[in-house]
Amino acid sequence: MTGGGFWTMGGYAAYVWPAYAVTTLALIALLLGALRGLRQAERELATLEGSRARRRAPSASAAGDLA
Amino acid sequence: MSAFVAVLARDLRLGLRHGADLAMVVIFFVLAALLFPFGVGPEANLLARIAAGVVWVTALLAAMLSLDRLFHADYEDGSLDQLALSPAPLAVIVLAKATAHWLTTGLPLIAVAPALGLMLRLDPAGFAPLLLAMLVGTPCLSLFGAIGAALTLGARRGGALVALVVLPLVLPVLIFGVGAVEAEVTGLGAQPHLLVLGALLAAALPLAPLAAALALRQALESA
Amino acid sequence: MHRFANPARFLRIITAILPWSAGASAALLPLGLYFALIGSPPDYQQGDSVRIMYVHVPAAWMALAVYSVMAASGAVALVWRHPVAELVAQAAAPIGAVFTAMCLITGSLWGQPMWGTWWVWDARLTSVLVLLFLYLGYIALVNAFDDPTRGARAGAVLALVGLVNLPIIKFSVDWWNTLHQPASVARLGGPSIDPQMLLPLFTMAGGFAAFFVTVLILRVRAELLRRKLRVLRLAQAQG
Amino acid sequence: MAKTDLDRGRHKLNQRSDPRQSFDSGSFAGAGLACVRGDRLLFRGLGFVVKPGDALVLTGPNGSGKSSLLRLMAGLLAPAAGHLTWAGRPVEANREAQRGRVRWLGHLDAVKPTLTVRETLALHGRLHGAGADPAAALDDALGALGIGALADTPGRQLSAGQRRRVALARLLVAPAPLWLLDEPTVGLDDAGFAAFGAVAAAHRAAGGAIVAATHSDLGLGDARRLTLADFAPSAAELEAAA
Repeated sequence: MTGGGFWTMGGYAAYVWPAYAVTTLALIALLLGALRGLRQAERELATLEGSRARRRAPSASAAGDLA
Repeated sequence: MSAFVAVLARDLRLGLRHGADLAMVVIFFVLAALLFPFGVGPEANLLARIAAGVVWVTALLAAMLSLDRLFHADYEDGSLDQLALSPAPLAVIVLAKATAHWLTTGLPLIAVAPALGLMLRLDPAGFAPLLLAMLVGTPCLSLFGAIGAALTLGARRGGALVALVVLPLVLPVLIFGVGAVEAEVTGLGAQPHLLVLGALLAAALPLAPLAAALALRQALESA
Repeated sequence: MHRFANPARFLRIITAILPWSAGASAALLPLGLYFALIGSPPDYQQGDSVRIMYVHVPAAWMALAVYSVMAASGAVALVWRHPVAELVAQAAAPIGAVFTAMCLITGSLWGQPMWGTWWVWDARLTSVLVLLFLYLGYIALVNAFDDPTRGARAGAVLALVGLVNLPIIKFSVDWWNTLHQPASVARLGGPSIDPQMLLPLFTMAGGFAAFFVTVLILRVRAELLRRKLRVLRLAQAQG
Repeated sequence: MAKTDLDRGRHKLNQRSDPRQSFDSGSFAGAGLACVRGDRLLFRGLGFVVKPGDALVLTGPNGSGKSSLLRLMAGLLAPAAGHLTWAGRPVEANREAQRGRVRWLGHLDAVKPTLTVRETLALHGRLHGAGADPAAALDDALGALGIGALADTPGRQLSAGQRRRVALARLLVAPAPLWLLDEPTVGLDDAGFAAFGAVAAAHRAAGGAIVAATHSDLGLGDARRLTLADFAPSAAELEAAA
């Protein structure tokens, strides 16, 4: 650390902190975006498979036939 | 070889019968270039400095504008199926179509470029290298354009997409095309730039048709 | 998932990698931040502004590395017609674009105190800018088709063409830059990298790479699920 | 007028289908073929054999993959599984030779508005290397389809049925043993339908083969049928594939 210490970044605070903020925000956005896409796909798949299971349940013989 | 000639002749004939389309590309080229004096002011020194760049950039945009035609009509009316099923390699047919594209758009652009150079007060020493560079550089635009046009066949937003895909790839043509003129005007000689453009063309001539043929096969697979 | 390629094995592999890559990013990124912001000394010329380098340079490395991953997957997809490879390229592109934009923004934030201007047509910044447009063109192309498999396959060709062209673009931008070098700008970089700077640089680069792998795996898994969803919906519609 | 054209064409065709002109071709076969469009499995386990002189008619409801199977046979589409053979040899071994053996009639006519009928067909002849006398072959083809009078008419002035006849004439300009036809008679009037029947019969008599996708009767007489619905995957299979 020179001069002004950690938060002032030796007078370059106005550049260093935004650079790190942009980086951090971009990484977080990437991670959250990926997680949200995954969750959404998992949820839709679960709904679809749930509805299929309900449709199949009454006709067990047909399901056995297909399996 | 005969397939190359046959497709070239047919595309030239088609191009000439749609003469209005060709004229439109040239008019766009002239109009876009002549907007610059209105944008930056008619001061002779300033115009002379940017003349080569303006001619090249607007030529690039005009070429992008005309790429839509390259495969799209043939794709829509089933002709592309017939061409792809001819015994000749698809890359040869792509090369023929790119050649026809250059003859019907690149060449007219080169023909009017000197007039634009005059109006933009291009240094007299710059005319020869500008024309030479365009002669070698615009075929590269047609070849790279063929890849872009083939890739975007059947896409939802064709026109702007081709430009977005192709323009970054043809940046070197622009740089060396303008560089040739600047180097000649400043007394350094245009030759190195022209040689690089020639090398680009030599590499694109065999490779671009192969890539475009690959893209065309994909487009036909999902037709 | 069709074309009779079974993604199950691929899915097993990436699921096994995921905890390691996630763990590595969770360890390396904070460590890199510590080294970059606290654990390393300021540069004798640039002062504390040199700390921007520790995110700027690894982001530039990632911008190139991700594009290479994309092009390699594109090549695999074209040669072996393996749909999972297309999918990897497709999932990597937005991550690469973010790293590229990150590199440009941090570069601009570094340029202002160093060069006195937010943007310089410096050879490196300019080629990264072109790279960003290559990414954007790829993403636009992949998403421009109603049939997602067509988009992915077109993307594979474009990534490959872009990779072949990348050295030519770099070379031409360098040449252009030497012709147009603005005299007033002080040059950065060069051989003056202190060994003390390498530690934060490499830790951060490692963290970025691990983070890329983690997000890539998550995105690929989501895309695989989406394809499965489409197939199941079609199966339902037909059955 | 059309009638005399038709007769003249038939006469010429008969002349041309002497043994010298006949195709000494092997049979075209496919085995274990599967086709995927987008994310959708259209058919699997499909096999067929087409011998010289055969006609195979593909039937099935919309979306069952008739056109896709034709595109697959033509080589415009790669099969997801299975393989195609010509005279026992896989077609991938020599794609260019295979393209030379196939004539394609898609559901689009590939007729340019600004090119005349003659120009359109001449290009096709040159691409496929039409025989010793391309001009005569072209006139024969036009005559056979009853459009001799339209030779110098630009495509934009043609009716839908006339354009279809031009597309059919393409099959004759440069002879090849295998015709792949997608709904060949759509838009044809009675005379056109009869002309198609005549050229198809002549083609088969010369040892050529025809595969056609259709919803209507093509008048191909003893044609065999391939019902694509038989090869459609069950819902359970589709789900298993996911």
